[in-house]
Order: sequence, then C-alpha cells, then structure tokens
Amino acid sequence: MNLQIRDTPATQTSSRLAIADCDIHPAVRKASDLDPWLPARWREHLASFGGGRRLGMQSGPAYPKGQPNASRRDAYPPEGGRQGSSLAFMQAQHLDPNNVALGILNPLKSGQGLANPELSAAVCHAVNEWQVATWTSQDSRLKASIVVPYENASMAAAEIRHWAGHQDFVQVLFLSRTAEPLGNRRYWPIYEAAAEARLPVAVHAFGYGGAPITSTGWPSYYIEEMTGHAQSCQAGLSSMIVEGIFEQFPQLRVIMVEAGFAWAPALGWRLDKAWRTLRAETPHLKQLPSAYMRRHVWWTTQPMEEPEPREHLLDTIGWMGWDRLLFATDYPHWDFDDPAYALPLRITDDQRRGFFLDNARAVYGVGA
Amino acid sequence: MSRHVLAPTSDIPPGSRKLFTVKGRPIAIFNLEGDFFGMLNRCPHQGGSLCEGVVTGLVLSSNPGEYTYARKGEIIRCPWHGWEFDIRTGQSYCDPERIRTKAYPVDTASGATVIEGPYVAETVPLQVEENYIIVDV
Amino acid sequence: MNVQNAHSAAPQPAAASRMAIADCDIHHSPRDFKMLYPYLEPRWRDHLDQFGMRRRMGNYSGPQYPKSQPDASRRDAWPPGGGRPGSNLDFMRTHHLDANNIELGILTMIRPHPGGFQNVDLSAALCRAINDWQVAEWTQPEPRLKASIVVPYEDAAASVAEIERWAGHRDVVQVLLLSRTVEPLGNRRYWPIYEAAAAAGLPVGIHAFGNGGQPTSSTGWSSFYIEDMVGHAQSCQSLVSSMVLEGIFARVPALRVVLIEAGFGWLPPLAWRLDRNWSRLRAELPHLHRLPSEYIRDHIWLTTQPMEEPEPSAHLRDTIDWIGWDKLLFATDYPHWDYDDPRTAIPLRLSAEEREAFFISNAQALYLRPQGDRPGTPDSVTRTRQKETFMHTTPHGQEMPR
Amino acid sequence: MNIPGAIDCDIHPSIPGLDALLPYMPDTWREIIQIRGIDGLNSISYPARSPLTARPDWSPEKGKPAATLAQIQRECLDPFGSAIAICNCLYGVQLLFSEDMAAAFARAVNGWMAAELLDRDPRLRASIVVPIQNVELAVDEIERCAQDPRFVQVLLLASGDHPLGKRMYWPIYAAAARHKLPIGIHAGSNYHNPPTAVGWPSYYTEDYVAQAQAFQSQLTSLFCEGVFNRYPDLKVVLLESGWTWLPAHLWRLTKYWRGLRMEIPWADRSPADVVRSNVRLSLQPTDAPPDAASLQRIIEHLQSDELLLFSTDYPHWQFDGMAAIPAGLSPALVRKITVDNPRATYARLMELVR
Repeated sequence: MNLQIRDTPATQTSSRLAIADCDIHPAVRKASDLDPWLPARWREHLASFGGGRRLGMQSGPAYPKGQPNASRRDAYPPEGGRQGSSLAFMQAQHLDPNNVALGILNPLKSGQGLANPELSAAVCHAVNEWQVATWTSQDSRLKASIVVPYENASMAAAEIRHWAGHQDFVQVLFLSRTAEPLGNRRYWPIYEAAAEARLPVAVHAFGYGGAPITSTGWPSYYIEEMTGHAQSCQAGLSSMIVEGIFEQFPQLRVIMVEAGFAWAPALGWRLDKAWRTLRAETPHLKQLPSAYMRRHVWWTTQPMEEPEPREHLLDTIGWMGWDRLLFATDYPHWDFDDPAYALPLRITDDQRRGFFLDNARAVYGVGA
Repeated sequence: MSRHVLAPTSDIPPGSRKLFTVKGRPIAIFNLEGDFFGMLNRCPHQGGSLCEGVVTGLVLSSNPGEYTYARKGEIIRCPWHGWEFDIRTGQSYCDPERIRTKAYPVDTASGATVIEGPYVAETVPLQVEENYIIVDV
Repeated sequence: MNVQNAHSAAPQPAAASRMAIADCDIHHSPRDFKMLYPYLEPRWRDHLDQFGMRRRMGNYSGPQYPKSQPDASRRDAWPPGGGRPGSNLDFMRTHHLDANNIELGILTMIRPHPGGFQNVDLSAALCRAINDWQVAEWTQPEPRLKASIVVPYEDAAASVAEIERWAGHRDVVQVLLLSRTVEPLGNRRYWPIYEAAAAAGLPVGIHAFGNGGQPTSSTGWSSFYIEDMVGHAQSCQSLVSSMVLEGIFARVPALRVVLIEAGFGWLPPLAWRLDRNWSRLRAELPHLHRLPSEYIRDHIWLTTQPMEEPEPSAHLRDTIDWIGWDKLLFATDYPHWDYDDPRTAIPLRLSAEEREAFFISNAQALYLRPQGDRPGTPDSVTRTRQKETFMHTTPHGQEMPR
Repeated sequence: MNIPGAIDCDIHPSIPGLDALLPYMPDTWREIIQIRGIDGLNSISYPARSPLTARPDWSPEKGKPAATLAQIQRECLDPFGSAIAICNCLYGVQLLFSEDMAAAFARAVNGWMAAELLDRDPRLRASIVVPIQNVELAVDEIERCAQDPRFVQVLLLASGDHPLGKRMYWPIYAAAARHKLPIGIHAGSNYHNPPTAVGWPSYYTEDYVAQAQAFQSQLTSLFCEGVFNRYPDLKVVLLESGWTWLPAHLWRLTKYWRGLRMEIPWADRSPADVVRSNVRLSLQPTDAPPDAASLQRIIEHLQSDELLLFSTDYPHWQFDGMAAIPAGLSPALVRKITVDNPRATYARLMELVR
C-alpha cells in the first residue's frame, strides 16, 4: 500500500489547507496530574485498589500493543513523559505543521469503564477539568470531549449537564465496547442529556465491557482485536438504530470514532433488507435504518481504509455522503493518518474542504 | 411373618407392576420376564411412591464418555427425585449398602397349592387352574 | 402411570390431623402458553407468534441443559385431565394443597418468567399479562394461594411501574426476580426495583434460574445439567455478595430479600468469607456501615428446597443455627422433580417452636405482615446470637465505622 | 507457630518486574516485548497496593512484596520455621490471548523460579506455570519442568475459559499423573469470562469473595466430568480457596448426584468420597467465624483430617503475626495439616526430603 512514491508534502504551513483533526489523544504526564480535581477519598482508593476494569490486567491493554503506548516512536516529548502529554510538543509536532485549525481531544484512560461506578464518575470529572485547565484553555484550536461514566447513566447525564454550554466542550465521549449494546435503554438518559445540550455523542473504538471483542470469543492477537473494532462498532451502531434512539431523540447526532468507515454502506444495506422483512418486531422505527444512519451518524476517517485501486474508496464515500466524514489523525498513536497522504484521490475542492474541515465545523458548531 | 396371596400371575404380565396393600403396607409387585419381585412402595429418601416411577435400564460407564446400557427394565426410578432402585433387590444404585427400600420375597404357587394353605388370601378369589403371586410379609 | 392404586399409597394421616404449613415455592403455569393471550395486547400476541421470546440463550424454547424428567416435574404430578404439571388448579388442590395441608402457598411464576427477555417492552407486557392472569385464575379462586408479581427486571423503570400497579393488592405478597441477571443484582441498575418493593411493603423474591447471557460459571459453560443445578448455589452466592457489598441494604433498610430454590447451606461460609474480607478491604466500601453478615442476618430469608442433606444429618442443625431458625421458609417446589416432601424434608428432630417457625410462622411473618409494619431489624435477641456466630473480629482494630 | 517439619503449601513470590524475565526468554520474545512496549503481566486478582495483596509488615517501601529471596527468607521461611515452602507464582501468564506468547512467558517464569529461588534455597519448591491457552504447549512445559524434581505441582487458575473438568484439558492431567504432580488450582481468573456467573461486579471485594464460588464450580466440573475416574491417583489441591464452603457444597452436589447419576454414569462414587481420596485444600484463608467452637464444628463437617494442607499464603494478608494456624485445632490435627497431609499429597516432595 505504501509502495508508491509520493509527492513531498508541502512544507509551508501557510500554504496548506487548514484542517480539523477530530481524534487527538491527550495524555497525563503522570497519574498525579489529576490530583487537583480528585477528592482525597478517590486518590487513596486508586493508590490502594487501582482502577479495576472488566479485564484481567491491572493496567495496560488486554492485548499487548504493537508499540509502546500504541504510539508513534517519534512522539515522545523531548522534556519527557509519554506521547501526547505535552501541549508544546503537540503544537510543534502536529498542530502547527499540519495546520490543525480545530482539534478534538478524546482522552482515553479517562475513568470510563472502571468497574467501580463512583470512582468512574470521579475520574471522568477530574479528566474533564484537566482537559480545560491543561489543554483547551491553553490553545483555542483544541476542543474537549466530555468523558462520562457511561455504565451509570444518571451519573453520566449529571456530568453532561454540569458542562453543558461550556464553549470548550463540543461532544460527549463514549468508548464503544460497553457492558450492553449501545442502543440499550440503560444508556438513554445519556443520549437525552446530550441531545438537550445539543452535543453530539462520539463513540470511540475500545473499551471495557467485559465481553469478548468478537461474538465467537477472544481471539489470539492484537491484530484481530484492532480489526475487530469494525465489527464491534457495527454491532453498537446497529443497536442504536434498531432500538430506536434516533426516534426517541430526534436531535441526537452520533460520531463513530476510529472504527473505520468503509463498512457503513454494507451495514446500511443489510439493516434495510432485514428491516423490510422484520419490521413488525420494531414498530418504533419509522424510517429505513439507513435513513437514520444518513441523517444522524458521522464517522471519523482514521484508520482510513486503503483499497487498491484507491478510487474504490470514492464509491464508498459516495454511498455514505461526502458530508459524513470527519478527518482525524489519531495523533499520537502509531496508526496515525497523515493529512498529506490520507486522501490521495482526485476530488473536488468542496469535497476536500468538507472532508478535512467543513464537515467537522458543521457537526461541532465551531465556526471559522 | 405370614404368606399372602395377592393376585393371579396373569394380573401382572411381564414388564408391568401393580401396587398392593398388605398388612397396611404398600407393596409394589414387579414382573421381570416372568420373575416376580416385591418392594415397599416408599422411597427411603423422601417417601415418593416408587410404583409411579419409570422403569428403566441402568446407564453405566467404565470410563468417562463411554456409555453402556444394561439391565433393561430392571430399575425403577423414583417419580420425585429420580433415585434408582434395583427391582430385584430394592437396593439404590448410588449407595446400595445403606440406601435401599425393603424388598419382600415373592413366590408363585398354583391354585391347588394355595387352596391347601396356609395362606392369607384376603379378597382374591382362587381357582385351581390359575397360578398366584405370594408375598411374605 | 400404568398403576392403579386408589386405595393404597402410604398410610397418610388425614389432612386435618396434620400441621398446617406454608409452601413458599409453588410453580403454576398456564396449561398452554396461549392461555395468557387474553391478558396480552394484540401487538404482543403477534410479536410472540412471529419472533418468540428471545431470552439470551440459544434455545428457542426449552432449557439450555435438558432436564432429567419431562418438564422437570414429578412423574406423578401430571394432571389426569391433561396439561402440564402445575397447570390445573383443581388437581393442585387435591394432589398438593389439601394432601399436605398447605394453608399458605406462595406462587412463584417461572414458566416462564419473562423478566430477562431481551426485548424489554415484550418483557414488561408479558409480565403484566402473567400478573393479571395469576390473580384472576389462581389467587382469586383459591385464597390459600398468594402471588409473586413478575417484573421486567432488566428495565428498572418498567419494573417500578408494575410494582406500583400492584402495591397494596391483598393477593400479592412478593416481587419476583430470577437470579441469573445481566449484571449482579446489587448493581445500581436494579436499585429502583428494591426501593419500589420496599415502599410497597413487599419482599423481593429471587428465584434460582434465568439467563443473563453469562456462562453458568465464572469459568465458562459446564457440560451437564447436574452442573447447572448445583451451580445455582454459586450464582446465588455471587448475587448475595453483590447485594450486600454494593450497598443496597445500607440504602434501603426496609428491603427484605428471599432467596428461592438455591439451597441455604452455603450461606454461613459465605457470610464468614464476606466478613473476613470486608474487615480487610473495607476502605473500598465506605458505604457499608455494618458487617456484611449483619446485613444478611437482617435482610435475607431463604426457602428450604432443595434441602441440603448432610450425612450425618445432625450437621444440618449447625447450619440452621448459624443462619437463624427465623430465616428459613419451608418450600416444596411443587410440581418439580426435586420437590421436598413436608413429611420427610427435614431430617432433624425439631422442637415445637422450631417446627412452627420452619413450616409456617416465618412465612406468615414475612408475607402476611400488615401494611406499614415493616421489620427494619429483627429483635435484639436473635441479633445477639447472630453476632456470636457470624461475626469475625477485625485484625486491625475492633471499631466498625457506623 | 513453629512446627518442626512444617510444609507451607502456598507462598507467592512476585516476579520483580518484566526485566527479570528477559534473561529467561529467547531473543525473539525479548525483542517483541521491548518493541511492543508490553507491560508487566499483573492481574487484577491482586491489585498491587490492596490491603489483601500484602501484609503491612511484608510490604516493602519500594518494589514488590516477596520479590527477592531475602524477603522470602526473612519474612516467611525463617520465622515460620517451615521445612519446605511451595512457590505458586501468580504472574498473569494465563491472561494472555496469544498461545505462543503465553508459552514463552510460562517458560520464562519457570526458568526464573528455578534459577533465582530454587537454586538458592533448598527449602523452596515450586509449581509449574503452564500456558493453558494451548493444552499441547502446556503439556510440553510440564514435561520440560518435570525433569527438575523441585517442581512439585502444576498450577492452574480457578477461573478460565472453560471448566477444568472438560476433556480438552485431560492431556494436562495425564502428564501430571505421569510425573506424580498434583494439580494446584489457585484463586484467580483470566477474566475471559465475568468473574461471577451473574456478571461483572463493581468492587474488588466482590471479585475476591467470588473466588470461593469459582472453586465450587471447578470441583463440580472435575467430579461430574469424571477426571478422577480416568486419573485415580491424581491429586487436586485447591489453593487459597477459603475452604469452609466445602461441606455445604458437597451436600448439594451429593444430593443432585443421587438424582442425576444417569447423566454422568461414570460417577460411581459419591462426591465426598472423591474429595477424600483426590482433593486437598490449603489452610489460608480460613473463612470461619472467630470462635473456636464454630471452627470445630466446621472441621467436624469435613469428616476427614486429611483434607487440609498448611499454608501461610505469604505475602497475602490473611492473618496477623504468627497466627497462621487458627486457634482451637487439636495438636494431632495440626500435625496432620502441617506435616503428614502435605507429605501425602506431594509425592515429589518426599523424593528430596527423605
């Protein structure tokens, strides 16, 4: 895939298209960075018991990653700390050279999916405070996601209402691998609060639901887990559509993050075909499933599918709609998509602008 | 102990069973291929009426995963908890030494012999040409 | 059933001479599932016809592990007029209620209990229908029987609505859940159910079985029915741990829970283990103000069937002493195959008081207590005895946070 | 306590860190671990700083508890005076998903154990950590380690992908029986299933309490599947199980066996008989009320003085001071638990002890 010799990317920032990066992962330099916002009770708890999730490892992933912290090896800040933990270095390495005009922060390891419900809520809240104090208040290009303890809907809704209207928060963040499928009613109070706050709900691949990544059990390898997010996210999105959250919350917008997108057309076709036959089971749906998808769902682009010939991707995007994709790099992770190389296709200027910036501005309501 | 005439053998053809009350005791009589066996009709576990259970064979195994089927028709399973009893001896399969239902010796005798006595015939009308089931209680 | 024994059977004393008892686990069912349809909205009849129940397991109908006897029932419990065991009130009266002199029979509907169905609206609709059916066709014609209302427990809000619909009804004495749920029953998703039950003055019965979609053990799916059956004791231990440790009894002091058909011998060792570990780990659980065993002692009752049968049987007395003679509720599980017969179920010589408590008065106190008179805590005498048996001193200081 | 000849059947040396294992791995795996930035394999079964994971006086300021021979000698072997202690290493090898990676880690853990501990103190023995993710590889590791008589047991966890009685695991039991190695099943899970049969709990305390239920399920499985019919001399040791649940569990299992025997027709002995001949349980933790009288009754319910094996469960915090043996046990029973029963259980122990 990477064999073709490419043009040297433009070096002058000013001459490059301004872009939105809808998936940037900020990290804490050290665990104690959250202490200012974490009550003593929870600091002590974390020191004693750690943050147990629905997987066996005390810390770190279920499947060992391909690189340390699953990150680019060139993304360690010169001053130390893990990748993504330095705003200055992020600016220098990523935001400035790539001319990122709008960067959406999606903190992982943010308290989401911790088994202890109150701990989860406390850490999520601290992470939200930390995003403002450490990131968005220091660089106006960056916008934050409200991380919520989604397995406990009332606590999650309270966290959304706490931040609703805050200019620095532009979406509510879920991880995709939840305890039950995302359309389940246990999560509806969260969608209600998000819709009320006019915030899209982003569903980022990964998470700790306790169920295997595939419906046929735990596979052996990290590559299977990574590939599996596409299946897992299809299940989550199908659930949201079929269980009727878009009928219940007509204002709700959902963004699938880091799950790929090329699966979307086939999923829509399959949902439509099945629903035509089975719709007596789901009388709460008033439109074709694909219509909800077309109207309520967006996708971030990374990791971009890379078909050969590349032009096949134009078909896929055409089926989805050029207004549905939000460019993302996944900085600083190892499967980063570089904006200079991510879309090597002949497309119209409108399409390019939508893909790289305007779609994001529209969905997040962030002006030029 | 006394000998009781229960019924003509033709009343209980092979493979069937019948319940009698003798000296106030419920006794189930089984016909296994022409041999008659009697047992107290009360499961030693919780008193289930054995006669209402299913007659089965015995599933055995000399090795996990291997199944052999033996003694077809010689086991009665309690209708409540499924405990298995050997119709021939009254012994439970799981714990034969300690858990058993009382077995009663059963005989058959010709009508001629029976009429000679000394048997308690109660209400059974006797005929010389018939054979009768006799139980010692 | 090729046996005629009209005048035979065991020499039974006439019912009138036998002690009146309570049976706290009787399984009734419609003769045919479609007999529930008159109680069900047409939309759901159509739905069931087309899509079935969908219960977080692969079988369209029937159990995951094939049972050992047809319909898991006593072979002598099939009504002579046809229909499945437990489906004919008249036969149940003569075969069970009259014969065993049952004065109070608690109906526990598990055939089916729709609480764990994947489609929560279907679950709620069928629960409503079953509750209407059992009151109309069972408890109203037969005053000895009382109903447990089934609720769509995976949807707490809908469960609360159903509880409120029945609160105060004289035929309804319990809210019924199944034990194998999507998440452990102490999870907050279920708390509104407990709050509503307590507000309605109803105990929450948790009957073994159900399908949460989890394997039947923490180590995956077992091979055999016997493992499934034995495994209910493990499932129920986990849910008791969950309810105690997640703090529902601290939050709802009036909550009373009845564990049904899960055995009881495992409770003392579980309580010891909980106390022991809480003493070590209580920093994790600051919402608990008392020893786990004290919450158990005050809030949990258990039905007796299937009775543990230790050898020697005297060991059972130790176990009941540890649990408390006021906490066990006799149950037969009629008409199921692992039925316990009241004449032979308890292999101990009981004092008159123990017998009375075990067979009837515990059940009456729990289920027939007048509205508003909830037992927050049992009397101080039993509590003191309790502490002697369950309580484990904490190694690092004796003070319990209160 | 200080009983001459006592055999401590459950102590837990910690792997000091991932670096400690690298010398015991081939280059391929050493490089893979470094390139991929793999963390240490630490299971949530024992959170690093939880009060249960290490007794306060066994928690070093820096580093892990029981991570050096000096710690183990100073805190466990010397004060308790044990003649022998069996090391059960609870490194999270079983959590991995890749069979080959698990095999590499198991080999490294066993290699580390032999070189860093067994070679350096003659009182120590160890259990073989196996990659149960792949039964063939697990058997290979048993065969490899069994050449060293200081490995006296095969170590498995109380919860895994499938119940341990399943026939897929029997080659492990065949290998163990061949080498006179008991199967030690220790508290813990690979967390590929929820830690309870009713789903995922919110709290660690629930998880730890639920380990007792996991042991009950495994005992059910081993009995029902007929493992001991096929391997009549095999011993299974339930390690850190809490053990007081055993009588009540046997009552229930026996009751159902009587009614359902035909489903498992090879089950020709009662569960209690099978436990008495084939199953043993380590002493700590003893989940019992504090009064000696109740403990006496529980012991009586066991109906055998051969089931319990002395353990300190070092460095887990199960008791204070030297009170590894609960109060109220008769001297004769203490002797059985501390000396006779372990000797009878661990055949390979005797080969070296004489």
